[in-house]
Amino acid sequence: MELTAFELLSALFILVLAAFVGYEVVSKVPTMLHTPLMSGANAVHGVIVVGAMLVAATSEGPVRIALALIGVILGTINVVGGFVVTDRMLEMFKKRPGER
Amino acid sequence: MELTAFELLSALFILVLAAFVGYEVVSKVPTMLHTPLMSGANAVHGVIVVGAMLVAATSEGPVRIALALIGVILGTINVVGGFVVTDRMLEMFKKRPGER
Amino acid sequence: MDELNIWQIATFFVWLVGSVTFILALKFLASPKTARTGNLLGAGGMAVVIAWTFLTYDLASPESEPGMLSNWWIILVGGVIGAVAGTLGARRVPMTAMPQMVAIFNGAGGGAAAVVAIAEFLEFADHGEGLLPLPFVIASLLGAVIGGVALTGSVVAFGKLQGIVTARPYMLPGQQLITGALFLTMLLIGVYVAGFENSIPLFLVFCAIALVAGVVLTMPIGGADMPVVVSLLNSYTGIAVAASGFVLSNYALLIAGTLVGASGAILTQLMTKAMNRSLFNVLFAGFGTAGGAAAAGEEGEEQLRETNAEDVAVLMAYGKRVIIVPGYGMAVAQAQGPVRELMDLLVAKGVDVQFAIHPVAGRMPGHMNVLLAEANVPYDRLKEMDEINDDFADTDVALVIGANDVVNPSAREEGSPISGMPILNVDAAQNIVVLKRGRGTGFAGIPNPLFSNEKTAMLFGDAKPSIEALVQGVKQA
Amino acid sequence: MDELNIWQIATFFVWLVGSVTFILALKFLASPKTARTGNLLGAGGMAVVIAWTFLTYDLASPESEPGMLSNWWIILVGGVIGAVAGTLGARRVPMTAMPQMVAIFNGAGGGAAAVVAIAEFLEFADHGEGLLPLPFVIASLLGAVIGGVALTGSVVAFGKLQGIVTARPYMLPGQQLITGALFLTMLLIGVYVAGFENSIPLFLVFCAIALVAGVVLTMPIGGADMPVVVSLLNSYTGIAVAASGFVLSNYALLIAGTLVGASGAILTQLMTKAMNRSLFNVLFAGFGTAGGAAAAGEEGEEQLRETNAEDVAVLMAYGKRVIIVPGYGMAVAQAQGPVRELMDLLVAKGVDVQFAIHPVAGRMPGHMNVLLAEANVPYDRLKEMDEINDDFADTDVALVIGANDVVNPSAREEGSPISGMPILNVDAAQNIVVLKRGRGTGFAGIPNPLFSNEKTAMLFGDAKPSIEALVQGVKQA
Ligand SMILES: NC(=O)c1ccc[n+]([C@@H]2O[C@H](COP(=O)([O-])OP(=O)(O)OC[C@H]3O[C@@H](n4cnc5c(N)ncnc54)[C@H](OP(=O)(O)O)[C@@H]3O)[C@@H](O)[C@H]2O)c1
Ligand SMILES: NC(=O)c1ccc[n+]([C@@H]2O[C@H](COP(=O)([O-])OP(=O)(O)OC[C@H]3O[C@@H](n4cnc5c(N)ncnc54)[C@H](OP(=O)(O)O)[C@@H]3O)[C@@H](O)[C@H]2O)c1
Repeated sequence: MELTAFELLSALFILVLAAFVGYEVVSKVPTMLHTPLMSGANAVHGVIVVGAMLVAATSEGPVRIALALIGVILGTINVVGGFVVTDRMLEMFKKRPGER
Repeated sequence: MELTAFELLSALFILVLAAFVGYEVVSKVPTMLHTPLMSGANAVHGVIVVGAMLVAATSEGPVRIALALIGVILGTINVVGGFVVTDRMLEMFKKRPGER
Repeated sequence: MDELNIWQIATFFVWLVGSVTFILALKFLASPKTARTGNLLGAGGMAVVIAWTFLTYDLASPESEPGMLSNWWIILVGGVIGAVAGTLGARRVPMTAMPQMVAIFNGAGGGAAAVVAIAEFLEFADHGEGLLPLPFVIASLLGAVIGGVALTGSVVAFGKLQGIVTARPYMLPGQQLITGALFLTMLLIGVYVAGFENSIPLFLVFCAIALVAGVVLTMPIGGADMPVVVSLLNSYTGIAVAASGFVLSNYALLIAGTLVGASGAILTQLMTKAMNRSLFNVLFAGFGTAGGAAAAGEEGEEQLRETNAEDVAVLMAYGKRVIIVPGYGMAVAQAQGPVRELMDLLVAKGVDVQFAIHPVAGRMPGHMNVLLAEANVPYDRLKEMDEINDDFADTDVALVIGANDVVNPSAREEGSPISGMPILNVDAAQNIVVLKRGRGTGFAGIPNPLFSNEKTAMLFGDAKPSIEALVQGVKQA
Repeated sequence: MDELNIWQIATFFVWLVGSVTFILALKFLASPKTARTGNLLGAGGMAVVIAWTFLTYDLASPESEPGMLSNWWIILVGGVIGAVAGTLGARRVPMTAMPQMVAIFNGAGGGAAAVVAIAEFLEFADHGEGLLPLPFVIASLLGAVIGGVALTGSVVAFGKLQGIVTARPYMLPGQQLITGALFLTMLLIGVYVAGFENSIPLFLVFCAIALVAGVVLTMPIGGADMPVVVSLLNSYTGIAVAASGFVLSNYALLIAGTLVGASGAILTQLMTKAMNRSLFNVLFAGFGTAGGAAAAGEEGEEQLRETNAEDVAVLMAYGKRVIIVPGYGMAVAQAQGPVRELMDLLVAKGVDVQFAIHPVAGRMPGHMNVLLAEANVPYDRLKEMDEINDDFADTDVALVIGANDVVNPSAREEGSPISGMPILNVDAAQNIVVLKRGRGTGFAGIPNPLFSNEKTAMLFGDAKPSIEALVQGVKQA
């Protein structure tokens, strides 16, 4: 538990800049692709599984182990399911007049 | 002169994100406004005057004082001139059919 | 923070690579050409971040402890279960059920974020001498509440979309009072936990309330508004993940979470804008009764002109230009395959066939594009509203397949719930044929004067058999 | 880094505010409606950051030393001198000289960045026991070289644009060899200074070479390509400022510098793309002989049809639609005022007058827009190329005022230096009138078949008196 002021402030800068990037990038996506976008973004936040892994790594009591296991399962579902389902959607967009 | 690895790495993240923001933001600007954009961006990097001020603050020998003075003068020219000239250009764009 | 060792420094670079791939993944989604590559890139970056964490945390984690290696099994077991469940779900789900699948995955992410927040809080509140640092507690509380709301909210959204939970807006008696009380309680507990005592039981009560709040907030929203809600909850999960990134000082989580938080927010905004409504209206107005036969009756009085498949087939086969307007009904009937066939036949006969895609046709953005792409309709035949609206005037037949609100001319007048929503100018066509099952209204639950237009003929019945009959008819014409 | 005191924490927030205003400033420049507000916002943010630094560095600077307060005078004196010089320059410069003014301001910024890098290096190399940390030295070297190149490069660009230095591409004998040798030397010195000995004299030699390199790189580029070069040097200064941000651990510098570095790079790209050339071509091809009478002759043989102001005035006054195509010549002649007058008169007579603005007309992007806006031409009359290109066909008179390359039909054929550049379809108009002084070519230095088109009539002479004659003519018509 060592969060220095400098760490927090750096994180704040990163947060603000990342928010700008997210806003700018997404506002260029056409309506047609909004559903895959939603689903792709959904997959990206599956990175929380890394957080669950870090919890697992330091777990000792049964409560924490149970929590870690649930976290890892849920996180993995999010990340794997998210990317696979997005890919399925996008696969359809790739077909071109000539290719079918 | 204390640059810890963490400081450098945080700065690297900020740099990468800021580069994305710059890229995304500017690619939306229409040709018509490219010259004011160039000039506005030019004014923004005038923030280097802050760096020159920090140099001035810790200057002792005549060499460093001379450098600091030059830095502050050049930086201020950049920042003041940059914003004023951009404003002059943009002033013209603001006029509307009805307003003249 | 002490000096970092070489593994920790390498970890930062892995995070950076991951973050950049996530940004590029979203960026590449701006064009159908690059979208798939982008998604694979994001998945690749994610795999690298996960693998690196798995392989190096005994070397790199600032919190590494001796006992840790014994816990690999948690990650392996959990990972395998999660991966199998995720893949099966994602592979099996039919295209029409995409929104609920996304809702479930989002709920899983929200749940994981809440669990991480809880586990971290328990860990440090346990050891605690004195109060934990304020930023840490605030981030933990935020992660828990937002993740919790995202979890149960997504489950309710899934239920509504899947038809398990009632799709109609369900208000508790005293809804606003209850919502207010829940949030006030959470606020008070939060302030106490953060500022006065890092109490574990109170923190758990706080989490439980968050779970309840997710349900209470989502139930009053109509089933058909769920895609907007899913997008909003997606944004919430992103914020919860960013909060975990703060707690764990993990920049990959921080950036990915913030990206999704911001992009989900703007996406939600874009979606409500395309429906010409405000987010407030979606969340609190109890609009969106999921349409359907239930709301019928009102226009039952009017005399509608009925037609049959043969006549329509002839009309189209000998026309010069046909515009097909698909809507939610096509999705429900799963009629996209036969529609493709119909198009092919007409094109073979020299008819110019186009599809007019309204931005909010169906129940999720791009719904029609996805379905028609699934059926191999070449996407240069799909025209967006602005592109095609002027072409209706010299069109022989406008074939409306299970669309209703998006072609409702009352949107052009004042005083209708959909007033101001841009619509497809179907009524400019020479002939209008509408395929629907009966007199059911659309999602907005209002009558549609288009159906009683003198140029309009109705072809009643489920869209799939109707289209199949048209296919036969065109073949014989 | 030790724990931060309250002033230092506040400083981070001030930087954050500054950074956000800089981002918004660039963002708001995307629309003429918000652009000015954006610029003022950026200036406001800058003022806050500067004022805060000035007022608190004795409290907040991690490098604060007792003797510091005595140095306030440096900042005050330097600030006043700089502010007066900057304001005078910015206020006095005529609109046509904008590119060189921007070049000068950019050079000042680059110089400041180089000076900061040098001062920091001197400071720490002085105290040094052992080698300085590698990232610090690398950032200092980068700041010095990029800042130095930006400084002298900008000065040369200014000279060329202002006509002090020859505008034509000036190649040294053995240009490539010299450039290569300069950069190789810098690389070697850099490696030695960073990896073996933090030698101050060698660092200074390094800086001196950077200054020379800026000149050597810019001289071979034609005067008319200078706007692209200024944009590129602008990007360089941004990078140099970002390097200083690294050295000083100052996030405001880091973000502002990176923003400008990235946006300058993409802007340069956009500019070269609009000219249908590559950046490489601009920098190394010795193209861009600044046009003008010098390159004439080639088309001198052809017979051009001359006309006079009275005839043209009548043609326009009794036409239904006139499209005015302004180019670099209008800027040179400062004819925008009379052009406005001409427009007003024609509009009063019921003629539909539009301006066709090619994206690279003139010598800087938006050049024509700025000039015409200065003359109060309402900007709904200014049409971009794509918008107006189809309208030439039913236009009575296309009035080409000092434009050449942007209306040159040889761009549509293979094998011309401007092949592939999109052009204005002036040759589709019923009548074409071209105002220029003589038989000079445009910037690309190639003949223009439009002038010998049978529909074309030439009105020779400086654009300003020519337009004034047209104004008189229309008044009498
Ligand atoms: N796209 C989005 O992102 C999104 C998200 C949320 C909400 N919405 C809203 O959803 C609506 C979409 O408009 P829309 O025109 O596509 O659909 P709609 O207005 O909901 O109308 C669908 C029509 O299809 C008919 N239908 C249902 N099942 C059918 C079947 N099996 N065969 C044939 N017809 C069938 C229904 O009439 P019968 O019952 O008589 O057959 C109904 O009138 C808009 O109001 C929009 O605001 C869109
Ligand atoms: N806009 C940008 O960002 C930018 C930047 C760099 C380069 N460029 C290049 O610049 C060119 C711009 O094309 P353009 O058509 O605007 O100009 P141009 O091709 O340079 O032609 C200008 C014409 O104006 C005439 N002229 C000069 N002074 C005049 C005066 N006082 N009165 C009347 N006529 C005068 C010249 O002919 P006479 O000598 O016979 O009078 C010349 O033919 C393009 O090739 C573009 O690629 C543009």
